[in-house]
Amino acid sequence: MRFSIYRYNPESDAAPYMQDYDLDVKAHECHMVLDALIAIKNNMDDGLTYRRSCREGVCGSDGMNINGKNRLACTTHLSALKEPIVIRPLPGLPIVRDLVVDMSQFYKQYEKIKPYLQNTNPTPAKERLQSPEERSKLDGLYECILCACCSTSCPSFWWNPDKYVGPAGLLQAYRFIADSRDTESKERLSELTDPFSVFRCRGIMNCVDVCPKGLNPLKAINHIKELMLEEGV
Amino acid sequence: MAVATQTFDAIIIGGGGAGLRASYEMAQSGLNVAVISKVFPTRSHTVSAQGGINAALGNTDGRDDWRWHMYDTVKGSDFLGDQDAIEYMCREAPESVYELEHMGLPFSRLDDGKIYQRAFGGQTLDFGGELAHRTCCAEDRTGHAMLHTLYQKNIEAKTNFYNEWFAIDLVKTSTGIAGVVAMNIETGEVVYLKARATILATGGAGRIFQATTNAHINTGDGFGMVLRAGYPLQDMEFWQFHPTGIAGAGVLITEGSRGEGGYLINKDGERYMERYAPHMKDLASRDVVARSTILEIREGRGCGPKGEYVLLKLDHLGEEVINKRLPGIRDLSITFAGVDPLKDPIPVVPTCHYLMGGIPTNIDGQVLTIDKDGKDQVIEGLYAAGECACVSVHGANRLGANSLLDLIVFGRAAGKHFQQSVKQGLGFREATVEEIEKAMGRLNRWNNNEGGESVETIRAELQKIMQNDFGVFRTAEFMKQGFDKLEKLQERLQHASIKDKSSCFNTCRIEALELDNLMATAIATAYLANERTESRGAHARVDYPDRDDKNWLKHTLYFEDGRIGFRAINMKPKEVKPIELVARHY
Amino acid sequence: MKQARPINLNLFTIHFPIPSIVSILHRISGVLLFLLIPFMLWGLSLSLTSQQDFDALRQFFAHSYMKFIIWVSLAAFIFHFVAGIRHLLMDIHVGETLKGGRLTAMITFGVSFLLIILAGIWLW
Amino acid sequence: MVNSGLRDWLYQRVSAIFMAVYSLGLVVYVLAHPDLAYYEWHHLFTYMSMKVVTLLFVFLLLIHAWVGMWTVITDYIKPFVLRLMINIVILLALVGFFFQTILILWGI
Repeated sequence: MRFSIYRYNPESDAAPYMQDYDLDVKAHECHMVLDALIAIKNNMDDGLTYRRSCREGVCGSDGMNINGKNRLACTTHLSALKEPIVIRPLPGLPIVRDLVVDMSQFYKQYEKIKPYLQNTNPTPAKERLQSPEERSKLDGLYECILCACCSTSCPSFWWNPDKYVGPAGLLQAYRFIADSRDTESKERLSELTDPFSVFRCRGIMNCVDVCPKGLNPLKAINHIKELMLEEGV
Repeated sequence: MAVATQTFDAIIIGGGGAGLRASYEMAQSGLNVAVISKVFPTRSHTVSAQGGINAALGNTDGRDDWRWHMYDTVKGSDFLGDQDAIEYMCREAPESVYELEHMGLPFSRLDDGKIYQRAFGGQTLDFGGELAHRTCCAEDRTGHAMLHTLYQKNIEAKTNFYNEWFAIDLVKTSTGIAGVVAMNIETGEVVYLKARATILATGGAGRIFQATTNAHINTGDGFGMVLRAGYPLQDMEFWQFHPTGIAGAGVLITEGSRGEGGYLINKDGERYMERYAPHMKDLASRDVVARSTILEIREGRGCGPKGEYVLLKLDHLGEEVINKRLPGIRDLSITFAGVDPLKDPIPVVPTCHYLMGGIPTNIDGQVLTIDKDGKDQVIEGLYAAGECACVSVHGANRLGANSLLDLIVFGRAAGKHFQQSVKQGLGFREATVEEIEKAMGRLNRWNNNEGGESVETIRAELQKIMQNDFGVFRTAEFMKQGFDKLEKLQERLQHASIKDKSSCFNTCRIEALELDNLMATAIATAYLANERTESRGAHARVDYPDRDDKNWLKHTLYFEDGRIGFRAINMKPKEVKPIELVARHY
Repeated sequence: MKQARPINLNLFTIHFPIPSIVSILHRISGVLLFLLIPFMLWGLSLSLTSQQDFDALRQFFAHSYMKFIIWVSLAAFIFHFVAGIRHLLMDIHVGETLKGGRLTAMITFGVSFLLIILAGIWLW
Repeated sequence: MVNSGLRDWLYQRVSAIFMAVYSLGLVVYVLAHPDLAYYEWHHLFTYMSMKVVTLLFVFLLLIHAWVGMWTVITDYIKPFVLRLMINIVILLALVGFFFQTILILWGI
């Protein structure tokens, strides 16, 4: 199987380039794209650089652009892809080396929305009660693995990575706004009313299209807008 | 060569559940702490934990008692666990879980708004009575929910993060540990991080086996560091094989799937656990289920064209239970086994999952060694918590959902103890230039070695040896062979080399440094597995099939120079009567 | 030795799903319509000034190349209009899911195409 | 220049709805008068209500266009001075259009 992989090492390369590898995926028992990357690194080119950890789609390390679409290497079946398999780093973020991108801008946007539960009421001795209905509002939100597939597929994030929170950050913003145990929803909403943080979303749904966990940031963003309207009007 | 130095009150090595719980405890109280993690913290292996966390809240059953939880844990440990530590863990469990809830962990809920609790292996009411529902969960993504919650709270508490930094070695002085030498993976820069205390929270080392549920990053980095510093590891022969890893892929299918009512069948469609464990059946403890499954496969009742696996049946639970309680494993099963559990059973096989042993610590998380007379001795400035530590609460076999509990309870305990110590004047230790450079020794070796074998060659061989000779069933003959092969491999490792010597995000170098740690872990395992001539918990010897309480009711210790030592098991809980030794039946 | 890091953002290597194509066309048609505002005002002014100007305008618009330009402008207007309605529907949670979004995007294309053809027929 | 995304977002929607209704009305009118004569067309705009509604249409169009263009410009034009100049030009043009519309409508 032929792979065309984006290569760039700042110490030796003036500019990025694409490198081709022909790998016998059967002989190396590769099922997923990550298996193939590992086989290439182990047997053909130990300098090939990528991130990986859990290899089962829950840690979010190996988000990359495979055949034009952002996905996790470890849950993308080779059999589902057209040859040659073109692997590039996540779009829009500065490249550290090969498929490793500098995620700091992405994390900064995540931190901006105060991604932690705030509750100013006295802490009870036992758990804070939450009905299954209230809890179910968090489904589809808390499962995010911060792989950045969504935000780096979003043109609004490409053009304004420093101002637009991006789908991943906004999904988490809504995760806390929607949590019946969080007392700071109003504050959270009012901190997002500027023209960039939320309103750069043009509803193009690239985020929904690529999310490896099947989550829907657009829906969360629309909920945020709706709640702002309720609060503001 | 002068190395740049940065100073903190405490350095936590590892950004998983234990590390983040410890750092949160300290950062919240205003201490200047730094977490160094070789991956961004939410990529740590805690994220993969599925089933849940045990605490005797009694939410589902209406009654529960931490003493029953303690009984189950001691029995599950095959009596190798320290009863004072297990007592502490089970007693602290409810409060620790409530704390997590207050931090925002999105637990699944009961209709009355309390935390939902599911059944799990080896959990009973009334000291071995009916099945208990003790496992709190967030669907089947509890570890993910926990890790993210803890990371989020650390952002709030302004913990310093050194993400994608790799700890090379501890800096050891004559009076204890003075910090750690670590490398920024992105730039290759090496820094001495100096601290009053260093907390190891480096997790497990499942990657010494070929087939493991563990992440690529679980390479026993803490074990290597401790051994190289001259301190011992404890109970390293006890590796848990999880009964239900997806055949071929190694991906975990939570015990919660059996807790919700799923069960294992062989090729005849027989629910074989009824034969091996008539009372608890599929919810017997993991060592029992794993061994029974291997026996079924060996006796020709495995499924599939080669009879290599058994099947986990879930379809009878119905769409609602699966989608509501087990949505994550449904995804995993579809992706990695090509099977939708709503319709078909999942092919599973026992897969290396967890190390019960590790770095010996006391209840406060302080790392222990033994002096010449075999007496416990606290190592100043060094703590350990989580899977890398051996407190020991899991003994010879860990119960499902006690692992997340271990992380939380002892991460917190280490944090609390450290705060106390700082109040009582715990200071910094001054390391000499030689001591700091010593910690860089192996980095220099990898930078200088040329023309040797590759990291992959040695790692693959190591994993093969461990898989074949130190698996679920062990015999002296195979282990001896394996041990000899390992010793030779260890020698070859000294000459191995990497081709890529660049400084920028050199994962090749990181894998090499990790290989040192894998090797150290494997050797420790091999030594102690050979040593223990009995079967207990996860350590099952064909040539010594019975538990031998007379000779082996003790912890084993291994030092890097090959010395072996022993520690007594604590049978003296503080508040309750000791749990008496009995034969284990489920 | 810190050189500026490259960024992978070659748009030709990135796959864009239908909803994003609707969106970019919405944007392009919007800018086009903005640029047409002066012409629209000019036309409005001329059409209301006098019979002669009105007739001159008609004459002018009767040229086939002018018809084509008008048709393109109408196309931009129609597409912007239909895609805008899709936007408004999305705000009230219609077509928010992946499937729904793809469907409304395809409907947007379909309806716009039809209307643009009809506009062409009307013009000629 | 614009500091509330929520307000812009709302203006964008409200103006869109009004404009949609107005243009539909106009389209229906034009279709209903296949051979539209000058006097009919001229007569239509002599009504005060039509003048007001048309002026409102243009006013909302300008707001709609301003929000839209501002968004486009801030996405693609990164140098501050250039962006500021383009925005000023657009704003002046839009204001100019508005006054021109008043002149046209009240010149009838």
